[in-house]
Amino acid sequence: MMSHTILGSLARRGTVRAARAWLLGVLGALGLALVSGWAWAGDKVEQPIEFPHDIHAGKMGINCMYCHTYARRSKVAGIPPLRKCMGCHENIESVKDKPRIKKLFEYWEKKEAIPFKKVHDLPDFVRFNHERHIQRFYFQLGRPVQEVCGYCHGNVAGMTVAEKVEPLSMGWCISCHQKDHPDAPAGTRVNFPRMSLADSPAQEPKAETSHGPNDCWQCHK
Amino acid sequence: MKNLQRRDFLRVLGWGGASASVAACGFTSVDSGVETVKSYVEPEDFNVPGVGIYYASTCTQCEGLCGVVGRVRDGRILKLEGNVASTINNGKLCGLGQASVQHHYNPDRLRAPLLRKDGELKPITWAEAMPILLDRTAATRDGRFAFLTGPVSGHFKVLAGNTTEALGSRQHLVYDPLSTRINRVAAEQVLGSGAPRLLLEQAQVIVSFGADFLDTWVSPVHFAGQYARFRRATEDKPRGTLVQIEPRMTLTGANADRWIAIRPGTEGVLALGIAHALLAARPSAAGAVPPALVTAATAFDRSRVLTDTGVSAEAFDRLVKLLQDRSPAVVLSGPSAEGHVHGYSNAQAILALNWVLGSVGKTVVAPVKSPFPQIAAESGDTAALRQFADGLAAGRFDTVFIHDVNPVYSAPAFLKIPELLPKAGFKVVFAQYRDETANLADLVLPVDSSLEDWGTHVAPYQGENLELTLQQPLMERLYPDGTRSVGDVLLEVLKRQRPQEYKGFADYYAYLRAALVANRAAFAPIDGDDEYFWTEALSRGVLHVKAGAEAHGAEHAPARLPALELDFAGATTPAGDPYPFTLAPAVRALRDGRHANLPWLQETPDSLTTIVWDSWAEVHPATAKRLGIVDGDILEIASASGSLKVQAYVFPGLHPDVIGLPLGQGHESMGRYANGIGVNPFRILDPVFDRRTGELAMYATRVRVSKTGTRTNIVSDEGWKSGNLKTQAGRKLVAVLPADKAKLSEEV
Amino acid sequence: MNSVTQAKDKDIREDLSWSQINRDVLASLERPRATYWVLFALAFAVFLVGLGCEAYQYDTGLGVSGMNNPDVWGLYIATFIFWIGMSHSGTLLSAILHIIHADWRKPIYRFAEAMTTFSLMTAGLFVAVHLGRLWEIYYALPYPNERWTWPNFQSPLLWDAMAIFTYLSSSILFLYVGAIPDFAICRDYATGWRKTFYGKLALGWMGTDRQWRNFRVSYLVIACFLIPLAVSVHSIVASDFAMSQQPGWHITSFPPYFVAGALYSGCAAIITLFIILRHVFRFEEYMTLPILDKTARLTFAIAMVWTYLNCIEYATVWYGDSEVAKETLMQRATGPYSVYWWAMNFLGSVLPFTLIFKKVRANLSAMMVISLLLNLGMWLERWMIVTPTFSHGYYPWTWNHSFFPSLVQWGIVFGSFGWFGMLFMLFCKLVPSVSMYEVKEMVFHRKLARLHASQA
Amino acid sequence: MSLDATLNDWTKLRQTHPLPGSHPDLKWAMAIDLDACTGCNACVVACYAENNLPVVGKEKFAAGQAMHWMRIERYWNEADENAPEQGAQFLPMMCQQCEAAPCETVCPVGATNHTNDGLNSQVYNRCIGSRYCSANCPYKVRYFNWYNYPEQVKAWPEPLPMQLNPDLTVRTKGVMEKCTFCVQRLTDAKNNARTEGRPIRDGEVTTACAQACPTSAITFGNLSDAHSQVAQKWRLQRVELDKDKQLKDIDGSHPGLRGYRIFEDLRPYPSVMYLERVRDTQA
Repeated sequence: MMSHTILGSLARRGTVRAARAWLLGVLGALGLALVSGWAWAGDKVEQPIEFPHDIHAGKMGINCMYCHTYARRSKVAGIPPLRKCMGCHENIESVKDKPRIKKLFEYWEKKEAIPFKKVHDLPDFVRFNHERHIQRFYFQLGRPVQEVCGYCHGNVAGMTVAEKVEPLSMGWCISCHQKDHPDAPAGTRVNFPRMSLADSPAQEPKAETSHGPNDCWQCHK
Repeated sequence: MKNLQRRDFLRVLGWGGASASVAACGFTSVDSGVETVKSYVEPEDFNVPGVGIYYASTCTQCEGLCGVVGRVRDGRILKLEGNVASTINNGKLCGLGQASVQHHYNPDRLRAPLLRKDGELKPITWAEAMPILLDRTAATRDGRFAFLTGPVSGHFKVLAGNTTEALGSRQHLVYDPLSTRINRVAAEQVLGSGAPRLLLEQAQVIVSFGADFLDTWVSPVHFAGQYARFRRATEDKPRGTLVQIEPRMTLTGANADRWIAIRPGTEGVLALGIAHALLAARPSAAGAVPPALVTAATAFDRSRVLTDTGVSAEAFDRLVKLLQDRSPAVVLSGPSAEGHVHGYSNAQAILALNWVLGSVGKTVVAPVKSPFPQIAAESGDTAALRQFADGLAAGRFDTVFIHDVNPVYSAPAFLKIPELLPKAGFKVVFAQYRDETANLADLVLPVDSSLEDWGTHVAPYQGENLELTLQQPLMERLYPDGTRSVGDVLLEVLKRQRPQEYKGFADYYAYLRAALVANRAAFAPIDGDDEYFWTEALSRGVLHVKAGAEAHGAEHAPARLPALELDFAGATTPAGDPYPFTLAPAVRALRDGRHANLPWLQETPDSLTTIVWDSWAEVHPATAKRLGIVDGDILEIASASGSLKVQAYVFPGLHPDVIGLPLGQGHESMGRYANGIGVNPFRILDPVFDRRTGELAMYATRVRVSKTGTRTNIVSDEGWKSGNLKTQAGRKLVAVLPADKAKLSEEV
Repeated sequence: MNSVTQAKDKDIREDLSWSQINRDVLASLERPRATYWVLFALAFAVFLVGLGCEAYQYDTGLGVSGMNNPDVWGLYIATFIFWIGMSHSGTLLSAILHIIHADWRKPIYRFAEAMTTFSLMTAGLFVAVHLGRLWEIYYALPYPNERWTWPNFQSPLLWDAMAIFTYLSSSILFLYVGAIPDFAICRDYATGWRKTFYGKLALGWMGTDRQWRNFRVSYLVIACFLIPLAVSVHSIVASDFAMSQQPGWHITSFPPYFVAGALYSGCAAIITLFIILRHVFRFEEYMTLPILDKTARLTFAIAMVWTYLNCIEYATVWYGDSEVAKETLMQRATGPYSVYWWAMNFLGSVLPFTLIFKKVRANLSAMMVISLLLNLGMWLERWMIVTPTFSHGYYPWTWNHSFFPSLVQWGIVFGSFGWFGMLFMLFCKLVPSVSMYEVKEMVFHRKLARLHASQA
Repeated sequence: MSLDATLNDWTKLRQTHPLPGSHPDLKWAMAIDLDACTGCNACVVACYAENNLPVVGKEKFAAGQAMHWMRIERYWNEADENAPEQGAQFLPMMCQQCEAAPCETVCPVGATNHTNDGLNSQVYNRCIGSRYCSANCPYKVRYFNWYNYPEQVKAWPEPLPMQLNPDLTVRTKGVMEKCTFCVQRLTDAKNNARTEGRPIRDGEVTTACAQACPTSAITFGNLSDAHSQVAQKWRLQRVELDKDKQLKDIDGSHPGLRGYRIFEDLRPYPSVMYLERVRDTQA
């Protein structure tokens, strides 16, 4: 009642409009902060050899892990060794005269690795483990490999050189890990901030205690 | 060839990983296309990016020669761990060993050979350097050559020896500033072996006269492991008790149940006193002891010993009682007992106690004899340096090679090495850094770090079985055109001198491989062809040498104690000495100064004083009180041969007549981490030598102490800047339990 | 003659005409004494020094402040508490005294409130300055972000931030609302850009009785809201320490102790500024000696309360069961910092007794010195809470009895005084530092009171 | 989002002691035998090598800005301070990974938290450097990056950076750091165990200090695994994680017990048990 009259008196001077503008401004800023995580814009990267994923993964339907052989064995996916490429292309006469293959052979003659540019880069304080994810989704849950890799890398089968299509921001990671999809083990759900003390088993199922990004150190180093 | 692939694996990847991680955790770019990722062209399938693989090698930081495994990731050696296959260190590794990666990655390493042109050392390429080296050595007139190295073993020893021979000289001089030769000779004489095996873990009592076996003596990591078992109690064996007797507390002394400060040089007297007391109480023991010793001992009755040694009656009686009650025991003789004009007598008297206590054959047994004397370890001595100096003085050398030692730094001033060295015609120094000696060379050849080089080693002190440890590159050369393996260079020299014998070997690696494969029968069997044998040997890092049947067991110890030559003249110092204190040089992780440029070691607080990045003079509280010295006072420590200025640290672990001074600091040219830090006690050592062996008596230098009036803040970790806190201030941080209360045998 | 004696013992002359009040006060916005510019320049220079030091520290890292492992907070947090403390007096004078109808506050509450606001701003600076990664400070804000994280709501530091921001915003509001009628006066007298400037600020104040009614009520509401807030703020600051493990910190009586200390230093500061303003703006008619006298008495009272709570703190430690806390206390009294500690006790508890002499209270220069000394004492108190505890905590190995802040740290601390002074001076030049309409009320009421008295 | 979680669990947030059985699967812990520890500093150097610790140099060391996560403390007996006949006493001190860690509750941004396997995590990239944790740590084992060691101080002149361990970051200016029980090793071990679908084996992974220690004075392992060496040691010494008074202190009936935790009366419930140094009084 009281405050109402005050507003009333001020209203004559149109201050309410100002106040409203203020409010909108603040909300807008918050909204921006919220969304900024999704401003990824993975621009196309110039590579020494424009590797056609669309042909290999798309047309040929080669299993991603045939070339990216390290992904299931190491936290680092790495780049396929040159020998891998040669293994096939030495015997594929049909394309030997293609410029990209020529380049490939040049590198091979020089016994020199191809300096590919990193497309999906994470900050150095982040510890992302390819092996973990592939082991779970591909080997344990038997999902199609392109879908599994696609969770983070998008539909590579549709690109020539890989492009970054997901934000790979912390919130984006959590957006999966927090989801309650049926096959997510309890432990891979995230709560922030973490409690100062370990949770009692009553509150969190046993599965949770030994693993899962429930502790910051799982992803931060 | 396998080897090449290995080296391919050891090639450094475009190491985005670490270079990025340097900038990490602030803002880091996550934009696409900034960093590059590479992979090997033809990797082994065990070679997975982001996964560390362990390769076995040998730690050459000290004479312990522990086996190590290095963690290699993306072609970079990251860290060293102990090699569990080695019975010397059983998978453990000391701080010094850990730090050897910093020798490898050291920013001050030489990256090109240096040649002296018109008085200046100028960088040249190896292509230029090698011909010069070969021609000059070839030009050496017969026999006018000397090769000064540090302690050597394995096939490098052979190569070095052959090189010297090939130049018609016998002067392969093995120099060790911290030599334990007196001990070896005495042990040879008294116990029948220069390096007897010490079964510390089986002993109930260890009495150590200044042998710092936990930190710096002979094979520290090995003994530390034994010490742990010695301290543990089992049903049949109680917890062992350690008594340390020395003028200045070593780390071992700091861990003793009883630490006894003794007047320097009188250790032998105390030993005989103990022998006397024991024999008096148990004449039966005299059976094993020659009448010579018995009679010698009789002269040293309790009262005389107490007055001579300054040991309290209570301490003496406790010790005697302890030795009577508990058995078996081990008695060790260390540098502080041996570094005197009568050091040899001291060592003999001390080691002889093992006979009186009946330890010989129980806790002191003969080592496994090596079937290959030619590759057996050759521990150096200081006599070698004197020989070298004499040779220089007499102008007897056209050419000298110096490798793995830094005499210009570590030689006592009175030897005048810096002045004499120029007398040699052509001075070649193999060095990793441009150190004091390299500065005086005509040709400086930068050598590989121990993590880049090949090699074989046989440790002077062996565990339960005789081991030959292999050293292999854990990483490609940091400076492929900059450094080379000494082995390769010597091989070149030999090829020039004796083409016939050596033309077969492409390089040092090929030489080693051939040598081992040829002798594979001598090692514990590995089936498979030579290729397999070699790879297997490399992956293990350790080869067990089959000992000849004749070589085993205790029967090699002499049946009874041979006669001793005891001569304690000069054991006690004359009154009214202008130099009232005895200087006790303290050996630390920096050893003879060769490790002074390792930042980790400089930054690691000294175990006892917790001082970092500096030298200091330890002064006993009573002495300090008398002279009005407080922490941080700059003192002048003067001996007859020189003086130096250093900060004082009031330290209780001393005999009041002793001034402690750590070795290893005071470099003028050893790189950014060592230069201008602290002082170099080697400089002020007196020309005192052991009567029998002619070794430099390290602990016989007499000094006088005076305040310069200036003062500095001691930089230490110890309750830093809190009025120099020395105790726990009533908190329960380290609790101590009397041994009789503890139930160690019930623990796991 | 008669009128002079009258002026001497009265808070304010009752024959002041409205127009004269306006003239005198508005004059402060136009042509202050030269001292004003001297002081302003001085403050600005000091501020620049602080700014330089901060820039250096920001670039090089906090190491340059000379802080180290045991002593991780140094002067920054101490000075932070000090400034928070300063802020309390404004609320005391304007809000509390307003509610208890002590009208002598009227001539001096405006600048006291300004002091509140600006010392809060200064305190806020220290929160930022002492951070290792100032550029990440927004991590501490609870806002929805792409990391999907929240700050840690358990941390007293977070409560701190919230309390301070609330306090700051509401005291700004209080200050502003209270000044609206005066802005209107300024607007009416001013010309040129000032007219538009004050016009905007005055929010079209016409002085209609409806406006007055709303104004009074809202002013009262904010005042009532502000008082508990002020108390809570410093209690929360106290909990930064009281809730920690450090010996000599986790003491139950810390919150009231801190509040008392705050009011104490606040009052002392008011006396200082009182004297300065009285001089530079020729406010002899408004900031009269009797008012100073009252302020001084108030200060003395609070000093006694503080002394009492101070003794309580020592007692709780002394009779408490924590040996280490006791040790720390003894360390303060006898250790390397004993000089400062005794100085703090003397300045805080003994010096105030000079205020019981009327002569002293009436002597401007004496009061100036005393008030400054009292504040020095209060600052030392904060430092004695932070540094000796760090230097002699639970863990003996890390004791550091010789910690002394580096010049950079001192530079920033002094800079903060410059920053405060600068803002304050600026404020007094732009906003009437004496509330005209309330002085008029005061004069009016006094007159009225006397009339009644004479009629009776 | 989890503000509600926070509010729901407010009581839990204010919890001041660990709940029994809070780590059914994994609880990393240590036992350090002070009778075996010789103070040789091997662990300290190993820690530098493993954890990318900067060498700060004499001047900064003197200023008390050393960065050694692990330090060996040397104490003399009050009794024989001038004639240390009992030798010295050594204490390896590193982060005690407290169960009710005083540092955790006070961090304004929640950069230090308790992990489910009982570690006291420090998230460098989240830390804003308020240093409140260090202020509140009774052991003073948290080390602050007072300078930009990698770039400005140049603590790693080329080629030293090649030695840096890529499994963890090099901390930058203004963040707090501390012993992590070599979490990068633990994470790898957990990863391998999960891939092979088995629990972590005792001795499968250990910290750099424990691995180096020449006398094996440091035992590291999983306290929740009853058969692990560390668990056995704790059990034998009758030391329990969630107690603030151990049998040893309660009654004198067990004089032989050596196990104790430092500052237990402050109730941080450390994860490091020390075993008392033993001295032969007859010697």
